[in-house]
Amino acid sequence: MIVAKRKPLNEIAEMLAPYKKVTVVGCRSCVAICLAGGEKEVKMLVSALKLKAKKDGRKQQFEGFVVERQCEKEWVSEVEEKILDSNVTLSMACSLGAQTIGDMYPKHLTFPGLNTGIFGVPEEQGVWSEKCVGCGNCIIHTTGGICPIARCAKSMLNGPCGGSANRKCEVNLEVDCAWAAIYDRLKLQNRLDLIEQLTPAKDWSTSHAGGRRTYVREDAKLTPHQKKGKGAVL
Amino acid sequence: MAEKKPKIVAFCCERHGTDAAVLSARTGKQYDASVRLVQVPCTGRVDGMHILQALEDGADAVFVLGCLEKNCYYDTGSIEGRKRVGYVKQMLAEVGIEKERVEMFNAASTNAWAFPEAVGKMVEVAKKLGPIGGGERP
Amino acid sequence: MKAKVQVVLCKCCTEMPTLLDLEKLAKVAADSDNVLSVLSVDAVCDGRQLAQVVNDAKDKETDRAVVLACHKKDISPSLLKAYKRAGINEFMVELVNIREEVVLPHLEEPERAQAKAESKLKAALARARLLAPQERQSELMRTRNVVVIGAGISGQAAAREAAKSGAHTILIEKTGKSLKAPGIIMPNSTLVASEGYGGNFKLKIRAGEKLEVLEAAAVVIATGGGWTQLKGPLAKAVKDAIPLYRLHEQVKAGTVPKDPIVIVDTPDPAGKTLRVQDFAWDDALETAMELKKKHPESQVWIVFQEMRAFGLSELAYKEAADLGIRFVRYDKAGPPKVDPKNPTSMAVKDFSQGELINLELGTLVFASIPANPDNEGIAEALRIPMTPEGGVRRGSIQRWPVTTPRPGVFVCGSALFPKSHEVAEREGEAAGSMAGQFVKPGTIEFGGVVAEVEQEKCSACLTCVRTCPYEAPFIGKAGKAEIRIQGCQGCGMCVGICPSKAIELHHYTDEQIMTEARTLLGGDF
Amino acid sequence: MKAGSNLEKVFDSGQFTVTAEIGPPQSANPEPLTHHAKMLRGYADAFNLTDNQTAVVRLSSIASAAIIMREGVEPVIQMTCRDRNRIALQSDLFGAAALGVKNVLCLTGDHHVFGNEKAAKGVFDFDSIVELQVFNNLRTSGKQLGGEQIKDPPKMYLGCAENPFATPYEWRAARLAKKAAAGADFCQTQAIFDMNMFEKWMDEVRSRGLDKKVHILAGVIPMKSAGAARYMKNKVPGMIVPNDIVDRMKNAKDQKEEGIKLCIEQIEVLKNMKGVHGVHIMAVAWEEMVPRIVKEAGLLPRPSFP
Repeated sequence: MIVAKRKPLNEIAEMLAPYKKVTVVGCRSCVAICLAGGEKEVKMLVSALKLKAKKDGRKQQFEGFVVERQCEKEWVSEVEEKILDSNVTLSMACSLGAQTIGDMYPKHLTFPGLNTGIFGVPEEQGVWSEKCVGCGNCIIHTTGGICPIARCAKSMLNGPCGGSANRKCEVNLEVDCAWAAIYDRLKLQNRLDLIEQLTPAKDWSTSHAGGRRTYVREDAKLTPHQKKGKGAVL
Repeated sequence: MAEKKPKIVAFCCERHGTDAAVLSARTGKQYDASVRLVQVPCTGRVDGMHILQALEDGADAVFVLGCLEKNCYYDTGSIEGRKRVGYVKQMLAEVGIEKERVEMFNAASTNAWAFPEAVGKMVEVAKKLGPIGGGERP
Repeated sequence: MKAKVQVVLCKCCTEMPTLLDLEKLAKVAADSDNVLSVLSVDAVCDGRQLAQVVNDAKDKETDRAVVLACHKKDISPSLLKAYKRAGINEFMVELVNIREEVVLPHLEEPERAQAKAESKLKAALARARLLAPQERQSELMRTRNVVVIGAGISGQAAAREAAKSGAHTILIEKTGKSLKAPGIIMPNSTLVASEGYGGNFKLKIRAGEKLEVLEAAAVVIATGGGWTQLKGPLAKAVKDAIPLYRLHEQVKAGTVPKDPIVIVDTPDPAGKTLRVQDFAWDDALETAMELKKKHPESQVWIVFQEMRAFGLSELAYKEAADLGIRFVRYDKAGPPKVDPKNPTSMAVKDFSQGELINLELGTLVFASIPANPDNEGIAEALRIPMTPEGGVRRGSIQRWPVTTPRPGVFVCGSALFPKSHEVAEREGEAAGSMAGQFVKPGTIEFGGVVAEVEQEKCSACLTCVRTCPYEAPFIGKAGKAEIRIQGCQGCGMCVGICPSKAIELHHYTDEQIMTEARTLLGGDF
Repeated sequence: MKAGSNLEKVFDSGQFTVTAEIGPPQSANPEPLTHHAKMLRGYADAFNLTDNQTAVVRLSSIASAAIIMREGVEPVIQMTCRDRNRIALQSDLFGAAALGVKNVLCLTGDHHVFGNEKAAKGVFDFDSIVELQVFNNLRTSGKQLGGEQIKDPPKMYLGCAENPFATPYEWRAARLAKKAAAGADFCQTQAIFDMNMFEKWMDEVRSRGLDKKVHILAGVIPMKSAGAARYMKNKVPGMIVPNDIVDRMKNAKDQKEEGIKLCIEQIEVLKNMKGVHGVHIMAVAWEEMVPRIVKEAGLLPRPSFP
């Protein structure tokens, strides 16, 4: 899932300080699960912002809502009135949600309440770790199911660097060395020959390096004939 | 040994598709008996899974017959049908199976020629390509 | 519970006994699992024999039937009714069109036909074992209102005709003009949103400053064309060009338009969206002739790419020519052009003669009617599709030309594409009549072949919501997709596209479809 | 001859090779480089110019190479993948070759979190093994990575680094094998303090026949103090300093002198180790000790080729 975390409250309060009426919109999707922008977080944030405004002597109104998935227009439009009725919307979704609102209402201000970080998995309750960087060309079948692009600080393709000590990463001694993990996994699978093979330079054109990406499933796209109302091609 | 008879599955929508097939019979058209007509309410009901499963179950070719796109009884159903077929064709191509084994046709209920023509084309494809994997028919 | 199947073989199809071995077929049926009774009848559509069939079903206490006969559409109404009387649900009867799928098309291959018939029977049995009874439901319409949007020629005609079936008509008119039509007229009003489904719509209407909610059983869209919008290079070059209806008004009022009068099909002759039907040629011919008759000295030209007049109106071509109206046909390679610096003259290449003609422009008239820009808002409010030209798109011709893809919503006149007065009026009557018939029973029937969501599997991805042409799927309170079965037409598009396979179509489940195909593939023919 | 560098010639002659390091300054002043080049000339066969070592911004290694070459000293430029993508790496290789540089050491690079620009965006388009493959392909077939055929490709003697003391230990020799296959001509190891462990690694290297494919330069560091020993033991990832060495430094009367002595002893051991073709002396910020170490280790005079 997409993992995000709330911006520091001071930063949010400062961002919102000039505006009277603030609509906070959360999301029930990834950010709810990673405890950043679900209904509870939205409610707590609204309370905290109200307290902060009170303490600072600012007259501000805050109201919180949550939509199913903020990255989809249909869900956002459920709270359209609330968004447009405010001076600014604070999105408590990942940046995709915030940008969806922004794109839908370009005149309206939409600010991010979260810092969107990683494609990660919950390792344990309350701990999320990055396991994918969306390079667009998955190779983990050759690396024991462990992604070295995401899990190695240097995205090494040919084994661990010389800084791996005690099977930990030199950059963060709390984090396992991705290549030590790959080595162990391949050893377990009796496929160590895989890391003895030379991996050539990676083609990064499928990643963000190749420019902004759009994935299209032609068979799923609605043809102009299938669209209704305003969505119909004129 | 008798000549191998091809096996063709035709998913026909209940509206123009089936009506066109019925009309062809009523106007005395004859076509290869190999075709197995399976009625679906609309070609939009056809799932790529149905087509692939039919191929797995021994069909040499599968076609889907729906309404004309601009005159579909369910408005956009035959467009959906076409897209499903397109995706299956793409998948077949990716696994190296001739994508012409799967085809979408459209007809109006008054097109008596449409169903026999589709059957003819697919029988030709099936005869040319034989069973998938070249194996004996079960 | 174990299925108890009755198999009925209809001998009616004359070729059947000679081509097929009925006894063998009956034996195949009798030897199959779950079959309690096999019956051969001369003609299942014959009342007495049908009675015999259902009595047999009662006697043998079967709960479903496989009937090998002819096309469903020919026999099903009486057959299903009879079975219903015997307590067998209509969805528990599996009809096999042995006549048109096996006998007639394979007359020359009796052996294969026999094998295919047996296979068809087995497949029908396999499917029959998987059938489940489905209940049809009905709902009272809360009102018999037919709301007509637009009170022009077609709208008034629609209201008149709908009223004849006892519908309460309400005309929503954008302008404040006074009108005569049966029922209520709401001036200065527009439709802004809708919810519900055919039979029970709730329409949100802005009437002047107020927002009102109106109940409606059916809606007729009669928005007409976009009378004031003239876009294209010719309209840009000739600032005082007028639309056809304005010319018509002038002629009626006795005003003499400035000579020479040039009627050209469209202000955008080289444009991409030119369609023959986009021009009210009947009206153009009629107006030109009226003008010429009143003022024989005036010079009238009609410049066109393609012209089509309805029915007997075609006689007007000759009459017009006899009156001295001159026709110039062009094609896209030589469209009429006006130099904006000299807007009093138009150059056009005559398609039939090949020569370049320069026409002096006294009055330039456009025969085309642009699409009404209001259509967009109406289409959005009613969630219906539009044509690329900006008209309302109609439903399948099989559902009649004045329907939209949304049941209970009808459309007529230039809202579809430009029409002449007369055609618009006839269409208005047709749409009004259909709307009237639609509301007449006072109930909506639905159910049977409808989709149903298995909510545990639904991930609320909205794919079904976006794909359904009928607005039947929606996200319910539980945050999962649900099907509004009053709107469900049973096409199964949502079922075929659901990425989680969370939707099933009753009577056409994946299992039913695939079992039938698999059984048929198992046959050797 | 692959590049015809002095280093290559010394290796090829079969003599015990000596290389050392010159750290470029954290400034635009070329003086320290000139000073060290003059001081060290004749005491080693080639000198490594580090590439923003530990991600601390320094005078560029290629520019440093050009500067020390004026003093008649042969450079080995280090090129890390941390700061340059494939375009810049290939371009810089052309540039270095054009300036007359003939040895390049391919490294992935220390992560920038260790340096003085912690907010940087790391590149890591390549890792060192990919870099070796690309550079090797350039010199042998003249083909750029993107496929373009180059007219005058850079002829470089390619080096790599390997750390026998990083985990997983059991795979470290295999990694050297990959580097050899990728085109490495020589390999500088991480500084060695745990001789037993190094010997174990060398066993594996020899059994794979890698010492026949790659010239191995054993890395040594003269330590200034017991504090330095402790620091390397505890803080530098992938470095192993056995307790007895820390104790020996701690108990010494003159810690600096003890450090030099220890280093010389280590070189003596390494000189006699099968498969080790030379030493690489990393006298970080203590370059002036290099002549003494080389001399006392009996490695003078350095060979010269006409």
